Amino acid sequence: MNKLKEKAKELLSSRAVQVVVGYEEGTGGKIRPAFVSRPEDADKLLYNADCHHNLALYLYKHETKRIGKMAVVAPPFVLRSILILTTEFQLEEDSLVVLGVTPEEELIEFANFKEIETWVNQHPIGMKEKDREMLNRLNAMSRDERWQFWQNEFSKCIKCFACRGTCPMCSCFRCTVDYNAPQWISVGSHQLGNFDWHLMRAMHLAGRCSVCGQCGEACPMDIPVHLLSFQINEDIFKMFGSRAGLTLKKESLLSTWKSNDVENFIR
Amino acid sequence: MKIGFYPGCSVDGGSREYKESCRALAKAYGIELESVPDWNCCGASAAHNLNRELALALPARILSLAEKAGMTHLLVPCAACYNRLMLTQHELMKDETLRKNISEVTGLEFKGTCSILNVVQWIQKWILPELPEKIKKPFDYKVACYYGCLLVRPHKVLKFDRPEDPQSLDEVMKLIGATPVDWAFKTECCGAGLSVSKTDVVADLSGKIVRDAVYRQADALIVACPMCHSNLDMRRREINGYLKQNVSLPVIYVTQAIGLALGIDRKELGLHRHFVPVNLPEKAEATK
Amino acid sequence: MARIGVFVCHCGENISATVDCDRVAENASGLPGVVHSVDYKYMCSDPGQTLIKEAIKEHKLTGVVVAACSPRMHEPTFRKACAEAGLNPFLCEMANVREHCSWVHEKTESTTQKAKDVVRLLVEKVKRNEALQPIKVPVTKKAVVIGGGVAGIQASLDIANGGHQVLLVEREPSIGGHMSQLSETFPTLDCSQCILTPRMVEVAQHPNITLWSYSEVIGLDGFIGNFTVKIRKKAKSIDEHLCTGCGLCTQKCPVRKIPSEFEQGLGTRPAIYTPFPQAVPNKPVIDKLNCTYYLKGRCKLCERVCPTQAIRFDQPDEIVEVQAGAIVLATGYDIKRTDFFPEYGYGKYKDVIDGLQFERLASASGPTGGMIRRPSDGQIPKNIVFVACAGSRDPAKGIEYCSKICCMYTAKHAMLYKHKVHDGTPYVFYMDIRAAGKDYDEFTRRAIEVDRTKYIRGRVSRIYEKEGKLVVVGADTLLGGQKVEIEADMVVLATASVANPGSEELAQIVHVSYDRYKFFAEAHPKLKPVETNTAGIFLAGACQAPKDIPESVSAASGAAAKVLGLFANDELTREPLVAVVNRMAPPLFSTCIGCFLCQPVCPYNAIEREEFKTRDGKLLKAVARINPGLCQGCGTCVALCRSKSIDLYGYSNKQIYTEVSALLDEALV
Amino acid sequence: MDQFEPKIVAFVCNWCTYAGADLTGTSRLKYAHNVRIIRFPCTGRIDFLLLQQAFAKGADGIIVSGCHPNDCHYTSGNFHARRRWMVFRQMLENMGVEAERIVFSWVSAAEGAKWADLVNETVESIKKLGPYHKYQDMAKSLEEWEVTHE
Amino acid sequence: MVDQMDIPPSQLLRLLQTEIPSNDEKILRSHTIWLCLNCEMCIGRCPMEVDIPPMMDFLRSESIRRKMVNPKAGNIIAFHRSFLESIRYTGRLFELGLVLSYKSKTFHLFQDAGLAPEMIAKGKLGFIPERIKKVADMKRIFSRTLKKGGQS
Repeated sequence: MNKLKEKAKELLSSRAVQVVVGYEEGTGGKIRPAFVSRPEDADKLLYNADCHHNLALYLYKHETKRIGKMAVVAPPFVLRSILILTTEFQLEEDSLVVLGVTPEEELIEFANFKEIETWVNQHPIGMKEKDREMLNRLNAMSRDERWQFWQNEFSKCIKCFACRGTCPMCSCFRCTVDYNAPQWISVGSHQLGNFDWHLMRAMHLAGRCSVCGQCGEACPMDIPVHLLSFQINEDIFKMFGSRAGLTLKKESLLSTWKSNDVENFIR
Repeated sequence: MKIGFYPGCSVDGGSREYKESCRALAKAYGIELESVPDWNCCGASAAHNLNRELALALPARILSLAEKAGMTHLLVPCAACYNRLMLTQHELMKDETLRKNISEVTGLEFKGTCSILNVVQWIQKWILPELPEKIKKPFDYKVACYYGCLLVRPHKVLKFDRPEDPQSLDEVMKLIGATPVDWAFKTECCGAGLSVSKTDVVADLSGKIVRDAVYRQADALIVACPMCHSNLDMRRREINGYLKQNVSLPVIYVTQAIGLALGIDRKELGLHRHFVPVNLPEKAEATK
Repeated sequence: MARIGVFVCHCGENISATVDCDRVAENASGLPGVVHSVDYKYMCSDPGQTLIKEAIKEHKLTGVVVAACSPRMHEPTFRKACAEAGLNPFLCEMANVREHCSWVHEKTESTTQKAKDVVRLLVEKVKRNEALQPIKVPVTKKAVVIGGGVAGIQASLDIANGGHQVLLVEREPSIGGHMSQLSETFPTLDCSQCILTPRMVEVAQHPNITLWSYSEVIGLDGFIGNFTVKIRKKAKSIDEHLCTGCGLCTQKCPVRKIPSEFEQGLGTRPAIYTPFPQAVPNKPVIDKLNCTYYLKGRCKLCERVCPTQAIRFDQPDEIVEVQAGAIVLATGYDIKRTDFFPEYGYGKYKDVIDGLQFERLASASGPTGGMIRRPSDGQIPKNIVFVACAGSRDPAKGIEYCSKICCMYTAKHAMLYKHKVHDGTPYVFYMDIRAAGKDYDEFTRRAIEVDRTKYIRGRVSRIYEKEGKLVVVGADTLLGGQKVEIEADMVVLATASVANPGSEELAQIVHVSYDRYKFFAEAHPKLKPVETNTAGIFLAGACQAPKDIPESVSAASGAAAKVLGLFANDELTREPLVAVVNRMAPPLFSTCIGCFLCQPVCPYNAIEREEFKTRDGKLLKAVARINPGLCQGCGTCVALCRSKSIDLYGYSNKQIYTEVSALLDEALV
Repeated sequence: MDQFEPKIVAFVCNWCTYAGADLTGTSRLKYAHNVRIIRFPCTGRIDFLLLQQAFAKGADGIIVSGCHPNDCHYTSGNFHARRRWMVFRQMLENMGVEAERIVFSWVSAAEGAKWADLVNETVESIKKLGPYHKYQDMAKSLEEWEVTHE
Repeated sequence: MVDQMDIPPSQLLRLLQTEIPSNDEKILRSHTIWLCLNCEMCIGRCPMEVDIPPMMDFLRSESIRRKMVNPKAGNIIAFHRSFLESIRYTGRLFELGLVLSYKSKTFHLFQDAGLAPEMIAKGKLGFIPERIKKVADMKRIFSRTLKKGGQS
């Protein structure tokens, strides 16, 4: 990953960007997001399979924006997130340098977002083996078992909203759950409140999820919330043949329609 | 350079001059025409009249053999065979079960990977590019290009040229120095299938074609189909009978015309085999 | 604190027969916030309404629920009553206990219970209703009519005579459209120009009409009553104020061989020209693509001969913005022209022409002075074949629909021909004769019986040229498909009517929808034939679908009537049931984060981008804003918005959420 | 209660289904009384959270109905709704919710009879399924929580 | 061609549309279906792109199956059969053989008498039929297709 470090140095020393958002090794060898603004610090940047944080999260936050122009280390799921956020007017192309990193840990530079669009379309993201297994398990279950499964999982939820906090697509600063007139979703972390929350969140991400799985990673109670998004993502692909984060077209699955959408349940 | 070749019965037999001229042309370009191993008759106009499955199975075998021989392109000079092969490929590709049944009948797998070329497509793809510099003797004649039925129809399947007032042959002819006449019978039917069994009909249909070509002062009829050729050439006696006049208008294969322009020997092009002698006025020699 | 009044109607027996009305009223009186609750035989009757009005005053009601019939029936009635009593009409709701209850259930306890529930539901809702003021938008009482054919002319005149300003924009140098090209018109055979030109002159002279010829609409902003139309006035290269239209320049211009658009290529025109003698405005334009000066930098002959020095070679295109309250689209139609039918040799044989070309041949002002002469050699055709449905009703090669006007004009053509060439024989190949219209079938019969036109039912399979003749090969299906061969001197194809080239672009510019054939789409195929889905934009004539002259004119007058209706008010009042994006103090401005996913959702392009900037113009935030003039209140954006930043007046999140909760708060049944 | 009477909430659009239900009335067609109708301007306005809320509040079944495709008063609201329901319904399935308790339908202003049938069939099917205890039990957690958090 | 036909194609289709058995029979007994050359002109010109040629193919085999062949079509079928026989046994068309067998079928012994010699003179006719190697394939194909429906 020396290429990455050099590139970062170059960008910083040439003042092309003011900060490089990337990954570094934190305490106890845990990977954490890094914000490098001095060329000499660029050496701590790294990229490997353990880098799961979705750095797209920081690209539109005032805190980082304030520092100035950004470069971001972008594994495929970040690339997709960038496209989604762009279509939702949360990112401007010219305020961002994208340092793509492939699963093979190679650096790819993009002249513009169009190139990103092309690249992500040529490089599908495979699901982690354990996630794939979990989904298979869930699909194998009877519906009541599924209901039971999620009831158990949600019973652990403490409504800490880490899942929301770590997701770049949760770009609203006032979430529906913070809305009290009406109180769409009960604030308390009880069965109903938790269920409503996770269902609502999954719906709001439907057709917008870059399947990074970070929400699951972030959950302190180890609830596999990401599976809800992963599953619907697969279903959506089956139903509409589309996946999120593959286009720069300014439209999202649920903000558009086709007269020939095919369902089998409306009488 | 090697490409697949399916002569078909008449081109291999009664109309062998067509095959000869194709090969001559290929030779001049260093192209090797590799016949489909152990090819069979495509069923032509007979099979589909009596039995659909048979009409599909016969061509299917040919195509399967071509695929097996690893042919990516298959030149089919005979318009009738071309039409049958294209239709078969089309039918089988759009219907999974039918494909299975037919493979079961032929006992050969069918993938539909081989792209079928009619003679004009072949010429456009491989002959035209270097044509201008190769021309020794411009084919400076007025020609009536006769496409017949099976080269351009049904358009939905063949997707070649345009079904009405097609131009591809005319374009080729222009390139070798000929002047195509604008005439009315480019795509009218000559009566092909009934050549033997209803000769009177053939005389009528083909007669009209020849008559118009003569009226447009064409020096020659240009064809790309052995059926058309045999009707317009071998059946000239009946035609003359129908027209009540003796018409000496020669009927020349597109490949022969190009061959002449390239200065290939008449015999090699099989011109001596025609019923209606091919004696084009000498002016061509002059314009050398 | 809410003070709600509940009024339960018996509707004679209609409700009370199965619903225990007084118990419903009694039950309602126990609901929190309800201060007054009564039942009455006929609430919608005058005494019934008075009952409500008095209660409002007496009990200082802040909300009213009328439990009666469907709101689709009487909501306006009761809201009006409330307004008269000084209560904001939008604080009145109706509980549907008739159509949805008493009429569909037997007399049982649960039926009454249902009525109670529905009342409770609406009491809860009405508590959360807001006093809404109807939206008032000012109306700019000026119409822009796009297209100066007969439809555009009619619409302009009707609006202008209604006393309002009209700007008529025409792409060509003169108004008149296709109708000015026609020789005579069916079914009366009166000369087209004789009836049209007076109207054209009227347009030119009308004090309320401004005519911009040689101009095109290139942009449209705003909404009903308040449009801004951007128009390009193409440079005519003459000073219209100085030009007297003497025509000297057009006579002297050395470039003469340009095929005339007006003559359909059968005649020629110079580079500086007026399309035809009766053109309006009757002042020439210079065709820059063909003018020697613009091509080679030399000539300027016109400049030298012009007695008033009106020529302006350096004149630039002008782009002007115009305010308007309504738009009328009257861009008309065109006919299929390319050689889409190779077997007919159209575009290959000179003497195979289309209907419009024949009109020019038959027109007294045409290139042949009204003599029918074939283009190739000027001979008078003795045998002429007309082919109907040349491309129409032909999914394979042409278009699927019926072009509607061809049957009639083909019959007309045959007649005109016969009247001019007495010893000639007209043939017509047709699939069906569609002559539905006043005096239309009589007309086609006349073509057959009086003028002896040979009608052959069948299609032409091909046409080829032989010995100077056009051999037309076809079938006569009435003779069992017998083959027909006609050696014609000339063939006229009634080619399909299609949408005008550029109609798609225009539709996108002005945001109106169009059908799969690129014709503009009406708002409702039956009940809103001249409206579009964009309020304030109307359709006139053949830009909506193939139409003949009378239809175009009536459609134009229809559109004009709509415009006049709109202009009858100084302000537009619209139900305030529209969506809004919330606003709050800086630096937030709104909970909207400006993802604009709502934009593609809106069918009315009502969602705009509002930008908040610092004094020095730095963008602080961009959020969605809903244009109340355009919003129709469907609320799809509301349901879509993740941050719940959009709400809908009349169906607000609060109201509906409470309805759902209230319904199920108590046990049903 | 001896016989189970399901609670059914109907979310309908104002222009087609609400009018259709009016027609059922004017044609005096009878149907089960269990349904309570909530009027929306358009199916596009129906937020999926409202369906969650209905179940949470104890509904055993839900009817969602609007204009047939291409008949939407607002031209495309029902198309948006259709997509939303395609995804939402799948989501419910994935989370183990008994999605068939939500009946989606197109009922036009002319289909008074269809509305009656729709309600009757829905009531029947929900009666077969019985009360939605699973969801309702989950919902109880709210009251308990509210009590403990007074 | 139409002028040779006893029922023009358009009427033939109309008869089909009526779905009246007697009309169906009329079609199957017609000369038309045998005269159609599958020149595909019809579909080329038909505004509704009605694909007549395959229908004709079907009608022909149906007419044979139901034994309703128009007597005038004897020659035509005879020719087609000779043709198929020729390839059934050799895999390829043996023209001389074809002509001979056709004549034996139709007793048109002298038709085209002049043609053959000239063809031979011009080296257009071979005397020995060409055989493909795997004639077995032909047997297989013919037996498996002809056993179902349209007996040739």
